[in-house]
Amino acid sequence: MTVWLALDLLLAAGSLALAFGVVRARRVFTAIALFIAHGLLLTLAWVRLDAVDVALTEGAIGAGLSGVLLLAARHRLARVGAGRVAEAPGRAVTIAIGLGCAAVTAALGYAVLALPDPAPSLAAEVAASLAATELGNPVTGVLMVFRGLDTLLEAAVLVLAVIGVWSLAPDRAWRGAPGAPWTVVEDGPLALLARLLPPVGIVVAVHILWVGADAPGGKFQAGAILAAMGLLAWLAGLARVPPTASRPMRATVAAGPALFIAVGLAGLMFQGAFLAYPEGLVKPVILLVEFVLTASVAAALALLVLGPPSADARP
Amino acid sequence: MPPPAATDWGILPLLAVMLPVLAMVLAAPLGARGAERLTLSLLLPGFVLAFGTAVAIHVSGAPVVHLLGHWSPPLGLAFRADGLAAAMLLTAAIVIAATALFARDGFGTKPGAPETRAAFAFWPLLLALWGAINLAVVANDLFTLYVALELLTFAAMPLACLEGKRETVEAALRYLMFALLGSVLYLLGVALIYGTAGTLDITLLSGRLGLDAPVIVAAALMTAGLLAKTALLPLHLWLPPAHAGAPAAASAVLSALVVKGSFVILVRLWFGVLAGAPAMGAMQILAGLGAAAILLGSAAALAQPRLKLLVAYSTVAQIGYLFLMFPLVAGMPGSEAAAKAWTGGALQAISHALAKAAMFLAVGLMAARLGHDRIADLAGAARSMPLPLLTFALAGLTLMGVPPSGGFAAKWLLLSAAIEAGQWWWALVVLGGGLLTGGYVYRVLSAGLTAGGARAPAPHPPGLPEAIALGLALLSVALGFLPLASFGLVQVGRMGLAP
Amino acid sequence: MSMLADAFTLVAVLAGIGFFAAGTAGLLRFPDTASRLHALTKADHLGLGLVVLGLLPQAGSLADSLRLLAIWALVLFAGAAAGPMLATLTRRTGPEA
Amino acid sequence: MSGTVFGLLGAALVGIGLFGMLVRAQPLMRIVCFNLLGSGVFLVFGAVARRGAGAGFAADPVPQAIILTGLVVAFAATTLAVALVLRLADDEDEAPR
Repeated sequence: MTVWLALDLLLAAGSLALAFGVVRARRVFTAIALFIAHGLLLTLAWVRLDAVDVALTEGAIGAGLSGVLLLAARHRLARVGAGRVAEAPGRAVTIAIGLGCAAVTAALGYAVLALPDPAPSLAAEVAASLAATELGNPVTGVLMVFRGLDTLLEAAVLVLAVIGVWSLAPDRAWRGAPGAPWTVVEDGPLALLARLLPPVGIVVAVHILWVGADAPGGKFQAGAILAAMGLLAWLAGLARVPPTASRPMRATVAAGPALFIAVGLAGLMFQGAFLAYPEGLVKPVILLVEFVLTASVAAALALLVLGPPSADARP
Repeated sequence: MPPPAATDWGILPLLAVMLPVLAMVLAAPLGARGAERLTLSLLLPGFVLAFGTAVAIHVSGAPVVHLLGHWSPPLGLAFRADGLAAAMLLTAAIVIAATALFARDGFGTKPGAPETRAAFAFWPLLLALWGAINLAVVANDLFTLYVALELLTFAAMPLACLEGKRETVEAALRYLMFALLGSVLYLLGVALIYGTAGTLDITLLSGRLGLDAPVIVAAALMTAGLLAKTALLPLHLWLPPAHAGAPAAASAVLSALVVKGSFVILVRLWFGVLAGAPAMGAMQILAGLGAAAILLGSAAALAQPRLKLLVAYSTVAQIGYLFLMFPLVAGMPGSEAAAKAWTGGALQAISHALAKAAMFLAVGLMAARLGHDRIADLAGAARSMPLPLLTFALAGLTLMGVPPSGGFAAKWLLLSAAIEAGQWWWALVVLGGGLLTGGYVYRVLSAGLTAGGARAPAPHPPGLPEAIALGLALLSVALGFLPLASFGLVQVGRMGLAP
Repeated sequence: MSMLADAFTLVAVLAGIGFFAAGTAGLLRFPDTASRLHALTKADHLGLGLVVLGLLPQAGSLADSLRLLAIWALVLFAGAAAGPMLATLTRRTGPEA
Repeated sequence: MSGTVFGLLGAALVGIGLFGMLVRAQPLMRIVCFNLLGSGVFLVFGAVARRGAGAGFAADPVPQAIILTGLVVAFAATTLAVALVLRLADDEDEAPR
């Protein structure tokens, strides 16, 4: 038992040290590098919290895609100049803010320690109702059945975010393809990796999606892996992104949430409640929705990392 | 309280949320022109759904509830539309419809014309905003409300900088930072509440939480986060540049609806989730901040050289009125004064939404005709643009609280509730705020009514946009003609009341 | 038999950790990017290889063993691609980029 | 025990991230710190989930599902913020010419 406690404390200490490093880092690049390392440590922390589903997502999105996004942004800012920078607060203000934040941490820490014991939980309710969903993974059960609405709305949030990001394109670049073309590196070892890895990644993603019904995994993790594979191929110049006007691309992003809402409305019509699944067909319907959602999530995540079409084509 | 049980007609608020969301998802593949037509075709059904919800609540005298997938809370999620929710659904449907019709001029796509960036983005953003505000008033689960808040932010932020000018992008970034900080603090509170009670359903939580340490910390975090999103002074700094820099149609929905979403969630937090935990001190602080917002916001509006900024600061001030209801409702729960304050707060939210949307649309029309929005150079506006100036004046009456307008009814209810509750100082604030509001409205009118300078544009035959803005202003005034009894609707399903 | 397997695991994993420690020390202490890269990739390839090798007897099934080997292979790939890219980049832009 | 340790770590990360968001001036730094703050919030939620273990589950699956949803929403927020920052920088770049 104590070995595990020591490991937890070590993880927490490492995470704290990296977090301090992020905040104190003089260069943005250092901060981002430390932040990615922090995300990887957190992935281990999630495993220790018995949240393997979250660990997979944290690794793929929290550390992976966020890291790529931030590093690419830093790279671009370094090229065009850091941009106008707000005035950093003076010493006295900084100290005051520091004390305030320490107070927030103290209050929050106290609240965490003061949470009631035994802790309230819905684990028993989930266990009792999970059989009706024909799913083996309780987290997938919550995501797709009990709190299916949240998942549906979250998929809609991704579509909205893509629209929001595209709306930030400069008008003269609007007809172009998302992403800044100068990031593409066409030769060297990256091209090799971009040829070898995607087949493996696709197999892994399909596996993660498939086992998600009964074991940790699911559409978001699989979608993130697929998005990463797509981005890799794009970076190596092996794949092109169609222009914003492309109907198939837009339809891919929209298909998952649209199907999910359609299934919900069908439940309203035939079962009398939104998102009530047809009896006996619960699992097939859920798997179908998850399958289409994975494609939409992958497309949306990749487009979000690419950013709006850029007017900047310089090498 | 026991978990909410499904009722008849629960499908109405559900569809009021899901139809705009579905339309938003379909908007991108349909393209700008398709999205525009889809939005316009949804305006009437959306209004009917909101109206139907109100009728169902009025007839049954109880909230309308839909359980998603037949799963009942705490495991499942519920939509619960009470009187306040129905009133907000109706307001949103009206404001969205007016804005959409108004926006056809600026964001419409002619058949065969290429899709522009602004037109591509505007319609789905408007639809998302509509779905999000409806979700924010009917969802009964604290985490679903978090998703609603994020949807609201992600729709509102790009609207604020749709023109792509540098200042507006800067304002949008500042707005996004405030909003993200606000929602993350809110989510932190949600985590603590789940850890304390094991449920996030507002009805189930109501009366179950005492004043334990985690609950106090959660309440503080969530309140701070929601205040940042509602732009209550001193967290208002993001609002004026963001709302003033947006295109007129976007400003209208931002000021009229978006800030109301987080306000309604705050009401649900204090009078639903925390109904069993009286915190009069916190209520007085909220109202104190509201009072400061009324006085300082109005004074700032009085000093603005630009018309759009004046209207935006007026929003900062009018938001303050909403917060006066907190100590008055909490002071003597179940009393006549509390009921009056509740109705007053709801009515203020509605009448401000209508009046402010009208005002922003009118100001947008004036700025478009003049090519600028400097108040000092408004001379001749009364002759060249009589309808927008009249719209501004009528909306101003509601904001001032001059009888017989919707704003008068709201402010009168708050004022008399304050006196009945023995908290007369809030009544003074209401009166003082009305005077200051009169000051800035008069400033604009007097500038517009001066005989035209040489640069005043020629008179212009009013079209549909002018009529829409005027219609909203007339509605905001007409609210005051409704018999007071008809506002009983917003009392239905109020939590923390003896049944 | 299982004692022997456990002992093998212990030795191999400890040796792997040793390589990781040495690699990390090299990353921190070596003077230039090329030798740092050298230290880092050695730790990745050999250290992880030893850890995976040590864990193989503990794997419950053939599928689990294959997964462990797949992890090693993927890291090798990534290292093989990232190492030369970093080296090229440093040669082109200097160590501070 | 893990629940408490990582719950407290979450509390600390919230304070650190908040501090960075308020004190650091570069917009990109603020976004990184926002993500730090977010990871603290999710850890607190994760601690709540771990404490709710029962009925044969090692943790309460409801908050775990909520964290998954929250992670994806937070990522979408990050991409929007980054897009805004890049847009501002591009404008800056072109203004003088």
